[in-house]
Amino acid sequence: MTRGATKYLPLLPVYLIYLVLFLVAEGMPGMWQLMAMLVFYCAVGQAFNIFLGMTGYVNFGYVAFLALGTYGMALSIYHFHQLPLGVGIVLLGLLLAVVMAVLLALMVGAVALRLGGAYFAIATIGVNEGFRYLIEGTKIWGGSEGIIFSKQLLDTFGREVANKLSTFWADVSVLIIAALAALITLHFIRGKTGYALMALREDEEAAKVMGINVTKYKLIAFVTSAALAGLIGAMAWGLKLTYVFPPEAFDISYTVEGIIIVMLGGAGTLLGPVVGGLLYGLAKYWLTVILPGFQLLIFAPIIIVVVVAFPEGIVGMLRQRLKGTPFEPFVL
Amino acid sequence: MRSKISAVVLGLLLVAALSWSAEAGAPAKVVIGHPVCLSGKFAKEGSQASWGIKACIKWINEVHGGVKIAGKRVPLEYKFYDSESKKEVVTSLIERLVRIDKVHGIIAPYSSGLTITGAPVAERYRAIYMSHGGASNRIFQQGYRYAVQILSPATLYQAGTLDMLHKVDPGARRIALAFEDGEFARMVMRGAEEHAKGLGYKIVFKRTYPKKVTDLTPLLSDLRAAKPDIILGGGHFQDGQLFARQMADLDINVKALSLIVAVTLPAFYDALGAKAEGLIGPAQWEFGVKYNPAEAKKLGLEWFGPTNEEFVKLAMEFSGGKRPDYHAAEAGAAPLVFVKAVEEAGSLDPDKIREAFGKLHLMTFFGEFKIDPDTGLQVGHSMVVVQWQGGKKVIVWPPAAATGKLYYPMPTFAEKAKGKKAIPK
Amino acid sequence: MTWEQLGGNLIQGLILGGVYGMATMGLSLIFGVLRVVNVGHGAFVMVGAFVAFWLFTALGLTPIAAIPAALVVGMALGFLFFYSVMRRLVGAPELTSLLATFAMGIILEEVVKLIFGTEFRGYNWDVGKMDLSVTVLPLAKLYAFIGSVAIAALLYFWFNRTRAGTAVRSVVEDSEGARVCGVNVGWVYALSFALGIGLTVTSGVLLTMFIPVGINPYMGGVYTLKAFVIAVLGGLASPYGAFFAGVIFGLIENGSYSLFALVPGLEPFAMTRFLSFAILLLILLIRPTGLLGTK
Amino acid sequence: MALLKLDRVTKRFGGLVAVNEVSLEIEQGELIGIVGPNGSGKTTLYNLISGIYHPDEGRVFFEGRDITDLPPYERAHLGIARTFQISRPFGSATVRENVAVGALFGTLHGQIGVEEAMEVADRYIELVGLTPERDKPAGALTPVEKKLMEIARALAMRPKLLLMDEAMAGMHPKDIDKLVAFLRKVRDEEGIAIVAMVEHIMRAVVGMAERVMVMHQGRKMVDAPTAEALGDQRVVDIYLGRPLEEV
Repeated sequence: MTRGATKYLPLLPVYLIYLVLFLVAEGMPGMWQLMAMLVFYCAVGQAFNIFLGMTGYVNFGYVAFLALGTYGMALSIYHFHQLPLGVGIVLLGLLLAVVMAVLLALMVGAVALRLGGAYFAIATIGVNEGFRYLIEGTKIWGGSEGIIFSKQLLDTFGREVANKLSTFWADVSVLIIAALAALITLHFIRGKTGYALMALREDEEAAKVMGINVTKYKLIAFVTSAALAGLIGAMAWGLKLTYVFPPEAFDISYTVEGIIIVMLGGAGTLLGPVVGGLLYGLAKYWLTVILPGFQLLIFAPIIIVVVVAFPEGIVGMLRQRLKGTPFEPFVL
Repeated sequence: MRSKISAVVLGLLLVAALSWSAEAGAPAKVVIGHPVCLSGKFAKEGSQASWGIKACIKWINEVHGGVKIAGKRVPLEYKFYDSESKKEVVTSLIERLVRIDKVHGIIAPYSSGLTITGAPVAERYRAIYMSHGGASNRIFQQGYRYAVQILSPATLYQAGTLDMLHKVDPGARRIALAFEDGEFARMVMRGAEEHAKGLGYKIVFKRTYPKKVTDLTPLLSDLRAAKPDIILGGGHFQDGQLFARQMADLDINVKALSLIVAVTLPAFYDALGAKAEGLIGPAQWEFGVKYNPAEAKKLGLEWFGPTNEEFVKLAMEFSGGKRPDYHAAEAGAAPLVFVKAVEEAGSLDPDKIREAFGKLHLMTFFGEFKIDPDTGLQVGHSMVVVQWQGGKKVIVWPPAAATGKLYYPMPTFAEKAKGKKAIPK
Repeated sequence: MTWEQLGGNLIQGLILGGVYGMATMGLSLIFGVLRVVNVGHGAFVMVGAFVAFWLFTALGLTPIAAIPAALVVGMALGFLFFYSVMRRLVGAPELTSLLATFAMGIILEEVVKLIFGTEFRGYNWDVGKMDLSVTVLPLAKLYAFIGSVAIAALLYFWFNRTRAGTAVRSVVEDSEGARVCGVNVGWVYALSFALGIGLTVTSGVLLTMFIPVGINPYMGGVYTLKAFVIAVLGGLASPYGAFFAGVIFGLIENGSYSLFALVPGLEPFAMTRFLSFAILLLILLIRPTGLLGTK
Repeated sequence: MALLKLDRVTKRFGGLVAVNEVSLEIEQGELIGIVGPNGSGKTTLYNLISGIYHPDEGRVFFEGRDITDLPPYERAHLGIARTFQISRPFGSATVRENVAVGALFGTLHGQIGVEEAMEVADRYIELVGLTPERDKPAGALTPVEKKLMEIARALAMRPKLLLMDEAMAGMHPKDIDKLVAFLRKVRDEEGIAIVAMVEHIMRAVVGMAERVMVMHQGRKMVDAPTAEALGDQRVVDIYLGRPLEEV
């Protein structure tokens, strides 16, 4: 096998998981939405991992990027549905989602990425909350009432297609975004960016004197992560749910879920967020059925145990175990 | 040998006969699915809803004798999962209910947001989708074909209050609106503003406050300066409690104070005590409301379902003795009207059921039911207005449902602190 | 807007700000000593609110009696969490400590939910009112303010006049230096964490004296966010900075309401929230260690 | 033209002057020792050269170019590398990855890819004798191995100037001799100027440095060929009157 091909081996288990999820969802009646939920968590974990996992910085306002993506899709369909764009309106929504997420990331990055860890975490919470209150206070984008665009979607595409877009293509798109995120993650880890991010995560000052433009690489990771989040928001929250309300879109608990997924699976690894997303989503789904109301009480101590005893996460531990075995090249 | 063959033939015939009857005849049962919020932020409303639904399903099966379809009576079943009040979970559960459990109709989860969340999935699988806690009018402006609203839409929340106050004291003209900044309360405020203007009221103050607010002092100071006669406001429970409490702290006195949601809950009086005396609030339903078969007859409407007393008794069998509130009632009405629509349609085909829904006009313990045939928006049901009088909630409007008279104007907070009760003479 | 309204709002803001400031001192103390941001801060405020609520409704004790009780409960919780979890996380990356403190908050919320349920509760401690002509001030609010100032003053005394306080101060300034000078840094960590939590729980009592309704297991989130803004305003690592920043924050929150109300088309209340986060970002942009920070 | 030139640089912290009007010139390929007690301003001086601090007064030149306002990473690209007093490996990464970071982002940055960087890394790992430890996480190395790894990492940057901060502290004298010989060899082969900063270990200074600068209370006190500098009475006085060799 050539060196080039070996490089892509770690993608195999990730894509295998996604393929199995897709096949189960397609083949078993009633499983589609559950799979969509799992893929959503995997995708969020992957997007988040690119910044949080690889740099070690905690972006507590991460959900703001998902929210902006949702608004991108909502604004596109709500305002431009009369343009003769056809499916192009969805593409326009995606474009808007990415552009808005990236712009916010650049603005926040310019201010906040110069700050140390704790200050950065607080600043990003501030961005998330501040943005939400800006929307509500100035009444832009529907203010606190948000945007509902089911009607515009129905008017543009007709009932059949609109339903298919919301309940099938939106989920498939999240799957594709997740696959894309995996590819980008691999490219980062194996490339120069990955070395820079590893160095700055371990010791930022040492990284600087080693010639690494830490601000640049942090910004690369931050913007990439934000753009992916924007795409996920546009599809998983926008096109799928066909509405956006600010308090839900900026709900900080999704940020925390993202952090938990990354930590559980293994920060900075390729496979980690996928495994973390799967486990978290499944646990949540089954606890909902078995012990409704006790999910959080069960999750919280698990979080503490994971961060205290297994900070490298499941995949991190797995990598140690598999060292020297034939499986090693597949797990990253 | 021959007996064997005949046995096989007989068996085949039997199978064919059974499968034929299953396809063309009545189904073995009718199932309603519900992604109910048993935990998370709507746990309280969701539990109430499940009690109300279970109570009415029991009534259907035991008193009504099941669902009458294709000349037979088949039992009605309730299939539910906890949606945790989370949007991700709602979509997967609705799909599961339709595809795996093969339910014939779905009751939406509580709240406008979650109701909209599930709507596209219900639409995709052509499932009747009954909103018992999604008051927002906007849900029914989206063109959903299978969505049906059971409760009064948000824009009508304060209509009854305004009609009542207009009748009692036409001289009080200055109205202040102070609502929570959110999709539901804003919709209520919009409806109230329009209705008030129609009655000739003067809006002297109109502001909102954010969700989860902890101190309303600055807003209330400005409100006091606007010198209103009547205040309409609120959003949910926590802010309503804060609203009334800080009105008392700042000693702001008006002739009438109506807060949506909060006032109707027993915990409101528990937390505020005498400060709650004389406050009014709109409710979708209230324990003791006078809707009954006689009232229906007077209006020329068909009565269907248990009476109020029967409903409360049944619901308390499932609630472990807790009193059902209006969340239980509005949800309980859903299976009743669903069964009625199925029986009228004589079929479980969703399009036929939906058509029958459009023609339905009847009264249940929850009040009138009539939807706009095109959008599914509720147009028949009206809200009741309640007032705290001597620690008891009394229904004061509309006259058809009222159990007592309005105390007006509301005593001042200073009077209440000295023990004055808002009991009409 | 009239000057009376603005004046009334500012008086209310000053009083509230004092309580806010006291409610942030614990957060700043913990950050100053352990360099850990307590993301579960609000949950501890909530515990204090329930202490006040329970003592009042079940035992008929006034909230003033709940203050020492809350301090004891808080310090006990602080030691418990320190020796079970936080001890292992001193000096760990932010990610770990943020997640751990967040999880601690969830545990508290869920346990309180099991005991008290999710209903919003309130109590009625009516001790009269003062009419200041521009506004009306219930005496309970005034007592809450006086209590906050008194606790802040006691803390100042403890820091500057006692051995233990001096040790804590030396660790805030330079933990390595303190270690060299013979300070038992491990004990200082434990004590500061417990004291920080104790102060936070106590502030929950004072907050319910100010606003005696809306007591619920999930009420703390709002206070966590406010405390972050106030703490950064005050320099994050300085408890007194936090106290004065709280007062300033209260004045800004209430004062700016009257000003935003003058602008048509804006929702003044949401804008006051926006303003507080905008201030947070601005301070971080120009002076990351806070306006009142000494370091 | 001097490789590095400090022109009366000053750095203050609050009221304290950590580095006070220090001027210094270093030529290409020089071996210099900087000596001074704890707190004499040596580390601050390094931070000023590598760009972690910006001087309050004075300018820094590298190959004739004013680099005072350049951030650390750009100085690294020009050819300034350093090690730290307390080793700062990227602990979770392997030795090989650590050293590869140096190759990727040093003077070769933008010219080589990850695979070439690995080859460069292997070469320097072998030079410092860490090949058996190559795939171990750097955090798991012994203190001495960490120092060697840091030197390899710095050399992999292919610098023109290498600043070593207490690189030989805690080493066995035999190892110090080996390291000194190694550094001399590197200097001869690659023409790097090496500055070694030490507090106590005079053996290294005497063995390696051709020139010694002595710092005291933030000022440059002596700057002379090694033997002459170490014999200077003022230098002897700083060290409480003891002959420097014994300290």
